[in-house]
Amino acid sequence: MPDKKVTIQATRFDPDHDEKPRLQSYEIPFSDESMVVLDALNYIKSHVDGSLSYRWSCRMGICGSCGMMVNGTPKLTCNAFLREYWPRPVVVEPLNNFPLIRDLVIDMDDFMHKLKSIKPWIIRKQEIPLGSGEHRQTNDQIDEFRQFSECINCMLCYAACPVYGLNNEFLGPAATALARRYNLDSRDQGLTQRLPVIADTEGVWECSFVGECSVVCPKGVDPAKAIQQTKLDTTMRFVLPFGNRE
Amino acid sequence: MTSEAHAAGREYRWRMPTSWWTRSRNYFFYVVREFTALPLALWLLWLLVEIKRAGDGPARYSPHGSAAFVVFSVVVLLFALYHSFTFLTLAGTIIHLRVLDRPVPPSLIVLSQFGLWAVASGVIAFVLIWFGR
Amino acid sequence: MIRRSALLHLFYWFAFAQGGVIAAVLIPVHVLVQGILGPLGMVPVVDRHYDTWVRVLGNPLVKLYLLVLIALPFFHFAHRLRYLLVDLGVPAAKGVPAQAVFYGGAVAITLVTIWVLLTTVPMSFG
Amino acid sequence: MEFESYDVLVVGGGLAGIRAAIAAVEANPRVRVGMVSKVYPMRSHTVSAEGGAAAALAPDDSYETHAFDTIKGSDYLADQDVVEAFVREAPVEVIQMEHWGCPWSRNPDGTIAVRPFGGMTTWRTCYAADKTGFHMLHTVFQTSLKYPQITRHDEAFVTKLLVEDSRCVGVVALDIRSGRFDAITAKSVILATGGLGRVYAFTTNGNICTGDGMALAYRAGAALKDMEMVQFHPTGLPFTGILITEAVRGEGGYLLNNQGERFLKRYVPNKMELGPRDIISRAMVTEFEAGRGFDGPHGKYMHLDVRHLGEAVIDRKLPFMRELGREFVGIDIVTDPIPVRPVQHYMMGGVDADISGATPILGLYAAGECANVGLNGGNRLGSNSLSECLVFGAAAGRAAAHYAASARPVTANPVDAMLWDEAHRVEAAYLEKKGGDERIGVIREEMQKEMDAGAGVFRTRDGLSRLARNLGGLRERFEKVKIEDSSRTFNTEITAALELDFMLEVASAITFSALAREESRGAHARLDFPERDDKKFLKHTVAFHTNALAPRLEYSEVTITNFQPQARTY
Ligand SMILES: Cc1cc2nc3c(=O)[nH]c(=O)nc-3n(C[C@H](O)[C@H](O)[C@H](O)COP(=O)(O)OP(=O)(O)OC[C@H]3O[C@@H](n4cnc5c(N)ncnc54)[C@H](O)[C@@H]3O)c2cc1C
Ligand code: SF4
Ligand code: F3S
Ligand code: FES
Repeated sequence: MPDKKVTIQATRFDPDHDEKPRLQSYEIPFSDESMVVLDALNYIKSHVDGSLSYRWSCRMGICGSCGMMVNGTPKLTCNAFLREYWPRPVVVEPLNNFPLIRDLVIDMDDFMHKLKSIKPWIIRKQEIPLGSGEHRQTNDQIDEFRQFSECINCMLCYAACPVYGLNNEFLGPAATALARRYNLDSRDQGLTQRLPVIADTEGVWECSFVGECSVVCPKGVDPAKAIQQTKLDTTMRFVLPFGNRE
Repeated sequence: MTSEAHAAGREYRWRMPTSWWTRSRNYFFYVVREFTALPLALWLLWLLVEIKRAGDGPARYSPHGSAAFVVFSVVVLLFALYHSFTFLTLAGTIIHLRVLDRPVPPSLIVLSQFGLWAVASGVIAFVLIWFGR
Repeated sequence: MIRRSALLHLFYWFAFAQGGVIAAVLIPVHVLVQGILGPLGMVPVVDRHYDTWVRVLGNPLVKLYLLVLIALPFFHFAHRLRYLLVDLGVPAAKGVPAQAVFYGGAVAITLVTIWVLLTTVPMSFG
Repeated sequence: MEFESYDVLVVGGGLAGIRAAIAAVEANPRVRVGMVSKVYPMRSHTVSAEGGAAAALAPDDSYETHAFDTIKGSDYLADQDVVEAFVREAPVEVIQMEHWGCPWSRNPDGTIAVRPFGGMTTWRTCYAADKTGFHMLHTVFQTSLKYPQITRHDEAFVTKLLVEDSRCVGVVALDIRSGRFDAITAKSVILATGGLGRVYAFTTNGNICTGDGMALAYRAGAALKDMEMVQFHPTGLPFTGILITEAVRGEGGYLLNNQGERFLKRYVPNKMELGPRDIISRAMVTEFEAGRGFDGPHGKYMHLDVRHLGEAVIDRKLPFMRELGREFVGIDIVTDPIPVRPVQHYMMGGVDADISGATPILGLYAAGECANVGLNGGNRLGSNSLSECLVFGAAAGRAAAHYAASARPVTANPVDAMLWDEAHRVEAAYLEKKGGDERIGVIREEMQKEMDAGAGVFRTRDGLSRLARNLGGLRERFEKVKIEDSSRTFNTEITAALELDFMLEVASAITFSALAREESRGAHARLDFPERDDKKFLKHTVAFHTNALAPRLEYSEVTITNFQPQARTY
């Protein structure tokens, strides 16, 4: 198939010149079955239009920077194969629910604040000295939180969550999943420091369990599960007779 | 200059259209799931009326039975089943149980939920019919 | 420490979850038997006959059951409908007045149910 | 234009950079640390490391064997004092990572587990399933958030080091989002900008690995050491270059040629699949040339076979590999062999730095892949690099904090002028230039093809000379490059141009260093000089920037303590 073509419609927006975003069409060669949407964007940038802006780096689905809306669904573009869309045109837009900086580049500041707000580090009442070696932790104990530690901060879940779209104050899926990752870690003792953030009005209670966050998550993190479990655990602390209400 | 202090004025602010839930199947089914509350509530109100009518005396007692009511109930039943199905499935992802220090797999939890539902439904149906003879 | 306003949400959610379980487990069979099979005459049902209905309603255990069956789901419904309004673009449904209306409504229905159950058929252990 | 000032400024938000920032603060809590990174730190390429981090932790392991393996692996080009310090610190750093929350895979008794790795004589590679780099990077990044002393400048691209009287006093950075140039000054600066894989076409490295820090230091007058030592990893996926981790072989995978034969028996009979990377890569290319490779649309390849390990082992230890196979090749590694071929992977060479990361420029330090502290010599052993980032990142952080405590403050006066000059240089070269008709993408692709051809697994004088000439031609064409993007906001075409400029710089350092080393050692294999020549070349190549294409080359002694060079066979 030497002459196969694919049409890419990409969002263009330059705050210096544009009032609002528009779509621009590019027709490019679809030269290899294993081409992904990101390859198409790279082809455009290298050979057709050097001014198209977007983020990417690893091209192997792990750095989390290449998330965009592909035909309306949040995707890692390095992991979205053109063959699954061809011959229809592929519409590539910036992730929903975020302020747009330029073309396909969204503003991440909000998440960076939220990430910090849940104190994503090991909190201990008493540090053990380095000299006494590692904390013992079994593989079963790791399995408790492993799933929630796989988050690559790609923001697809935020783009999929209508609750976040309506209310940016909502702590949201990935941040809650990471909070739960630390709360479930046998080495951590910071739950009571995180509760005021995760169980706040704009915390887990905002989530109405749409569940789309978990559907789009490329790493199987299941943030919806993290949120609902947090609701249940927190509630139990208060309603069970011997719950810890701290 | 620090990422904490960027002027955000020149950004394009994304707005969620109120019709967002018509844009994807999953969103639509989510809204349907939440909406099940309304028909179920109406039907329970009817049950309350049915109870109240027991005070009407033997001569004037007339339980609901019109065709319209049956149709309404069929619709409510569909919503009720959808609610049960989604609620009991989702509960499986929430409940985080350990037995003998091993996590119980979610599929087992879901299965036991559905089992409980089946048993409860059987018992209730039996009672409703047995005492109605 | 969790803030007071957030604690309120915790209790709303707790009531929502309990009501949801009750609704999921109990309602479908009532709708099927009392709303469809009974009226169509396919099976005998307790509320189709005055005497059986009154006899059963007199039982305090039945009264308690009916209270749970009817009242608890309303806390679930109130929660869902309030959030649904928010999702469909009515942010006002978040506010304290809306909370008062929705959860207050569920409380009102609970009270009405109690009143109906206590006033219709006198308790008897027969 | 703004002017921020710190005690210590770290350039780079990868494992080495963040470790350095935390070390600086822990060494002296009053130190104010700035951290500049051209991408959000958790996007740094450390995130893609899969296999693990080496440390002599296991009860049957010893510092001596780790040191010996590393030195032998380096083909005796490592500085042995550096290696000895490294092997002692590595276990401490691994434990430190554990205390910060890294989800290391464990033994049944709850201690940190180790796995075998190429070139290591015992099991000593600590791992977090097969996403080790990902977990380590997110762990240090998230931990760094708890230090109020660290201020981040995310998505800021350093274009130049500010050097005043041969002392480094900060950097000029382009704030990518606003397009503004800022001077960020500091009493000491640590470069931790990672590798340069993108000078090659076929590489495991991400888009951001463009050798910026090496070029920055080089232009500022520091030297680049052993730049000819470029590692090729035996097992990359054809077309994408995505890495199939060495842990696949560590866990027992076989490399098979088109005869279904474990051909490594002819090259590293005692180690087989656990031989070092340089030798296995050469073995594969030799087999290809003998017609024993598979032919595919993206060139020749071999099979990496893990089918005999079984689904349970694969899912527990190599889940990410299964995911990559499924997503990027459309195979299930439980039932299909994985197609692989050698791929550029790592840069042993880098900014010439001593054991504490200090460069000859006062106040300038370097750590991680962009540095060459003398640990890796001619060939890095797999899993030594993540540990290197920790050990020497921390060392550089402490040294920089210490130096900053006594250094005199930076004065605004010359800095302002330097900032102005640099902003003008970039704007004149890219934003305001009229005319020009060369595309960045085209020049970059040609450079990458040239590098693959001329400075790949095997090298010759002819190939390298041709490469040098062609790089000269590309440099001239680069002067005529055209920028289509006139916006100030998130202009990634300017950053691409700046990166290409840096890459052309380091590519020529690689080429001329390789041309001058007329022997074969470690990853540097000359077909015209197939033997190692300890008499002439048991030395580090040290390249200094000149105004011409070719650098000025010098040689420095290799430190030898306990291990005399021997023949390197496995
Ligand atoms: C696919 C793959 C697998 C690997 N697996 C292993 C393994 O199993 N074990 C092992 O030990 N090693 C492994 N390595 C090697 C190891 O991961 C790297 O050597 C190491 O992570 C480099 O870390 P770093 O901190 O030096 O650089 P990086 O993580 O690359 O970080 C560089 C930082 O510098 C910043 N930067 C660069 N240029 C500029 C600029 N101009 N201005 C501002 N900021 C800039 C970037 O934004 C980034 O934050 C692997 C490498 C690859 C590619
Ligand atoms: S939870 Fe999943 S979708 Fe959300 S940021 Fe993390 S990896 Fe991405
Ligand atoms: S999509 Fe949103 S509403 Fe909750 S379950 Fe996920 S965060
Ligand atoms: S480019 Fe890294 S996740 Fe896609």
